[in-house]
Amino acid sequence: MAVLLDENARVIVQGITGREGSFHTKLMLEYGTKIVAGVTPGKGGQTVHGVPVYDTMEEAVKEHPEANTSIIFVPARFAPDAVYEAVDAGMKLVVVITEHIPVHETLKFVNYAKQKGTVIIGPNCPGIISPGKAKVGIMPGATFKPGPVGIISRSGTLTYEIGYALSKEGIGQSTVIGIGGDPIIGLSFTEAMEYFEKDPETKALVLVGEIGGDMEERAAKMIEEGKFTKPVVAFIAGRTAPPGKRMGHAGAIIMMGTGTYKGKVEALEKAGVKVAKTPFEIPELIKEVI
Amino acid sequence: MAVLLDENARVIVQGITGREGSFHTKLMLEYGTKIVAGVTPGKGGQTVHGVPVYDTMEEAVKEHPEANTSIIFVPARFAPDAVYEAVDAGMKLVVVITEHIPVHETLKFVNYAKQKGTVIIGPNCPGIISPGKAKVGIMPGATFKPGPVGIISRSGTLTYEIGYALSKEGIGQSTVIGIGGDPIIGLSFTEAMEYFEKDPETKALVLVGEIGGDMEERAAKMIEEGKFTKPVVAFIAGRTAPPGKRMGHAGAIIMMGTGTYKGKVEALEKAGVKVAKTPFEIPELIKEVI
Amino acid sequence: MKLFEYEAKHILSQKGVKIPRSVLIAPGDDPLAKMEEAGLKPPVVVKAQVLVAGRGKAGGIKMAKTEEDVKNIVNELFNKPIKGIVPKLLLIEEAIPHETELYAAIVLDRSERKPVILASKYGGMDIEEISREKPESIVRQHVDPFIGLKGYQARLIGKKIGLSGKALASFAKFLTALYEAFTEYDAELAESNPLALVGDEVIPLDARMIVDDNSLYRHPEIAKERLEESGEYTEWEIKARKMGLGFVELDGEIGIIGNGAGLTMTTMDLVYEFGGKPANFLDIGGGASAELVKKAVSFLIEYPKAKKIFINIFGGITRGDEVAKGIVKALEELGDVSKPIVIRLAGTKAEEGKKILEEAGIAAFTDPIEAVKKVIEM
Amino acid sequence: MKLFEYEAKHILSQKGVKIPRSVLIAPGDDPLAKMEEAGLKPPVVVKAQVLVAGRGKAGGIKMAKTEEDVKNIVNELFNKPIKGIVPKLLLIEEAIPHETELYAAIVLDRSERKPVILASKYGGMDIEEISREKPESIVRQHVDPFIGLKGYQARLIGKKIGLSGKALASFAKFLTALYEAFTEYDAELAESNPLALVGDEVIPLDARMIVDDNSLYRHPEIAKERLEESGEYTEWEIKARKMGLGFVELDGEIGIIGNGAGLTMTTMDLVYEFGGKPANFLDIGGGASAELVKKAVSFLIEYPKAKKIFINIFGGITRGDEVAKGIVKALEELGDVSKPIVIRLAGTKAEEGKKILEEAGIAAFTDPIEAVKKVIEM
Repeated sequence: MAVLLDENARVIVQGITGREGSFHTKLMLEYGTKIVAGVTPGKGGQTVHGVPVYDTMEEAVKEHPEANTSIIFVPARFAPDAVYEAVDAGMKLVVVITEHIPVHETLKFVNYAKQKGTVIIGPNCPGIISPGKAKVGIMPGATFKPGPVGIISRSGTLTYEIGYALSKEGIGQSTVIGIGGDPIIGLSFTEAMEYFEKDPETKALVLVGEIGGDMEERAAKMIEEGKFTKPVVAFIAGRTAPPGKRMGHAGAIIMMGTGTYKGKVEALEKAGVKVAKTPFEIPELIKEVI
Repeated sequence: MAVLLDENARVIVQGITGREGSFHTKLMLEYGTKIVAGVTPGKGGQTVHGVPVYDTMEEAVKEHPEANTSIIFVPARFAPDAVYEAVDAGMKLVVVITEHIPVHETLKFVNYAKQKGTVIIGPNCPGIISPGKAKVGIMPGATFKPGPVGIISRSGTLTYEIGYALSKEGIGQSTVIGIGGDPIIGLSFTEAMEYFEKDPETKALVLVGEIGGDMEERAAKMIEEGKFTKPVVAFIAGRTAPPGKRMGHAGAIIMMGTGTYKGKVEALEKAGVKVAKTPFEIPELIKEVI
Repeated sequence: MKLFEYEAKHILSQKGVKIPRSVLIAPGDDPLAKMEEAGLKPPVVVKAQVLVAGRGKAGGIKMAKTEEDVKNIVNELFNKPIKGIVPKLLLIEEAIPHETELYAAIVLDRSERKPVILASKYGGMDIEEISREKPESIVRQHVDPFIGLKGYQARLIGKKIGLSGKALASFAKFLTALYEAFTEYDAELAESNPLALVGDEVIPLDARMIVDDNSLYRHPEIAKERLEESGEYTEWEIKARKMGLGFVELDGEIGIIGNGAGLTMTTMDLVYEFGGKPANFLDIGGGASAELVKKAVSFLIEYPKAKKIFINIFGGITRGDEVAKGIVKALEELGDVSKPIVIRLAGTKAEEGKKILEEAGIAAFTDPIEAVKKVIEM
Repeated sequence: MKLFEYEAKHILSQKGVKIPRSVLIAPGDDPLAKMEEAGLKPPVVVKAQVLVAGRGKAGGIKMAKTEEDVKNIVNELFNKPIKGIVPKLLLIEEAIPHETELYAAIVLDRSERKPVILASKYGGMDIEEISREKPESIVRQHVDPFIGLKGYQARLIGKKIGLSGKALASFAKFLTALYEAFTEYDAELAESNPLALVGDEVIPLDARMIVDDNSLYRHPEIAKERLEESGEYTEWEIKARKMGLGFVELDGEIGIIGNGAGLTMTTMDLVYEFGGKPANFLDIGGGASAELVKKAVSFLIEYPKAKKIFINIFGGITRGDEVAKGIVKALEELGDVSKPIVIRLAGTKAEEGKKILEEAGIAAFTDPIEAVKKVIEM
């Protein structure tokens, strides 16, 4: 088993004919992901790496009714529309890679998807991988190996770093989710944790947080309240970042005195979580708990 | 039993301090309706016919947590806001008496209430009465008597006329619903019929329709498909109204060739419904079926 | 309220829709000078700005190939009633050569409680004709009122009516603008028919909008009643509307007042049923004051088609006493009224009302059948 | 992007909010003449239009009681940097006597994914101070983004901060306008503090708005970067931003480039952990081209605080070969570079990248710990 994504995923790539869409379609196919269709308005009838392209999700789903997952590489101005199209076409999981989407647009489509029962990962995220089963994202597949550890991460590149460090030590992963760095995102730490809690294959969890926001504190609270019962190891990026400065597009920023490194680490440690000082300590800490 | 409204209704009157709100609060109280509170912004602390008035629904519900139903007499410009307030305060049933509400506003609050599981009756309607149990509306209570016949009506005054005719012949009513005459309304014929279908006390149903729209045709289809199984008698107003002319505010208008008297009667008769030529034939037709 | 073609087009143009180049002409204007100012040259289309249905077939739209044509047609249209209405304005538009005419509209779907887009590749005919002749060509798409028309939906509709490439993109952009106009102006209907396909671009050759009367207060820029221009109303209907009465003129001889549209229509139906013919529909609505009732009664007394008057009231929010007071006042003020009046009063405060009528020497019925028989035999 | 006070107030004024009468002064303007044109007389408040936090405490807001005062203060403010920033504009506003100062703001709640209204009866202090000193006074109300702020919610908030009657109505109207401004301008924050209560009316004495950077393309009227005026950025940060680089200046000596905010921050943390000090944060983001990498490397070579450079790349959407090409190009173009550069390359196309670097005679690490140790000991 795995969470949200396994070998039964049948994937549509929205924005498949673009540079990134096409490149990552190839990598996902090579990884073994079952991509059944692509969608780009006006490009219907083409194929990309052997995948048939349609003008609309409606047509794609009509020809490939088994499709249940989509990944979006559409530029920011058109990405919200692509999300609505995916949700309305009945996708159960939609991964939004696109960055720079206006935050009020994200606010709306995230609430819309929730009403319709679709899980959104992202936007501005690397996606999701269940090693050995399927990859719906842009992470380097070879970095991850099948195994018992779940990873939920606010940071893209750092996820690869940590997955790589674990894999090198022979510790594989059940599912790895990069939830995205924007202020408003579809799937939060705690929501993702609910899935991992129910997954018998996952024996431990790595949380990769960042300064800013209060998702790490909420995760700590969930653990403290006994709603997440598996061992957790965490890493928080931005220990040495100065307050009030925005670090990158992602919006890792400490505002109004909340979201500090110290506050997050204290909350997590109080909940019994071991917090690594560098990403490279994580394999050792994981070995201690499983 | 009865549908949507019975002796367990605990009612809040929104716009209680206005002329109509106050007048009908008195009549509803006299009928025996349990009115627990009224709401008018800025008038909190007063009482109207012994009913305590609050500034907000939140306060009213805090003091009267048993409240489950509201009736709205607020002027058209403020009525949509009152509906949201009622829905957000957890009312299960909201009766909107107000007329002249902009149709795009109604469109939104009707969809919103549906999402939240609140039943809206109206707008621009006379309300609902379960004779002998409770009245949440502006119909003359004495016109209706307890008994086995349900009434669903698009027309206010005509409902009283028909209730009166039935009562005079000794045929009482389980629940009478005036669903309102606006183009967009909360509770439709078919939705109301679902409630009556499940109500063991209701032995037969009177549908009071009008020209325009296709609600009567949809009711006929529901009956034909066996989804409503009790005997139905109908009356359709506007047999002699010329097409293309708008008859009153209510929007009884025949447009685009649909919604004609003939079309409605044919659909209903095809479904086995007896259609009365005048409202005064209804008691005889009802006697034939129960 | 119906908007004029030029108003609807102006709204669409503000939403970024390309519309035909045009100029508006009032009586007395020099059409050729105005055209020159607007950079227009024949061939042009001259269109009477009237709100009646079937304007084209009634001769309200003419092609002018020469300047001479323009002068003649302008002169003709300003002097020729279209279904009884003489236009106050003409719209002169560049003639746009095109091969394909599409249909696009947005209306409210009462059952779904959602706006619905209707589109067809067979424009030019009206939607009833399309429904009859090419029903399978009509594409329907509901819109979530909280989200609005999504881009993908607009493209999907365009695709389903056979468009592709740049024409599809242009159509989708048009629909988005039409939807914006529909919501921003609280419309019950927003329509373009025909919507011409010119090369890769759609251009609305005609545009219609009906704004919800209950929303007019939010649109002061368009909120002046254009009763006379509309062609929807007769002289007496216009007079009634200006007085705030919901009145429809009919062809019989029995003047009718009722409270509530349903009861008033039923009163008409009853009169027919027993062999009479209604002269009108007049609904005093819910909760009418004595003042309003007085106005309605006085109006019917003056209205020549009504030889007798039948007032049918079943009180709910309307109170019998108020109705009675209004009737008594009307008769008092008008003095010697020769038209027979039959009153039926039931429901809220009916007894009080009857007492008032009795005191004024007016008899009232409780049973509507008795009342209707009485008025017919009088 | 932060808006200036006068911009935020102008937006609110367009939404129907009553704002203090005011006039904007540029250097060289005659403030008294401008005031007369605007119908303003002392006492007035002169406010430096700068975007730095704590403007008031830093001396950027002065009361002028006489015309003499006005001249002196205008002269002073145009010549005195506020936290390093010299204002380019001053706002002169009528002084509004008031007793009560409220607080009202709208921000995005990340957990609820909804806008949230924050209000308190204790305005004047900033929200952190209110949270510390009067936490129970802060009223919170989430807003459904599809419905918007409902009137009843606005009234409820006003009631909870102690308002009633006309003051409550005025506050509710203000909140509605603030919410409209918040959504229409794609704001991350819209705030008024203090929001004065003057008799029965609320008047924003200050107003702040932060517009989402990703939405600026939808607001061409405000979409010019005001990097220099903002006081948020140092000289090198402004230079970097103009080049499109996500750069933050720090105080150490090791220049850092990473891909992704998380990895770049972690690279800073690692440098600290092993005894070094980062000179900056520079995130090249996801999928950087060779061209962008070249720009970033060249920038750090010029940036004087960086004595050495540490490039830490774990490729995902970023490709190692592109990164390597960018580095090689930067070094080629700049010729003789004396700063030591340490590169760590892993993930997508890392092997290809290393080959390119090797061919150009540059060594690259796979292990970040080795790499960071190396750069510190160099």
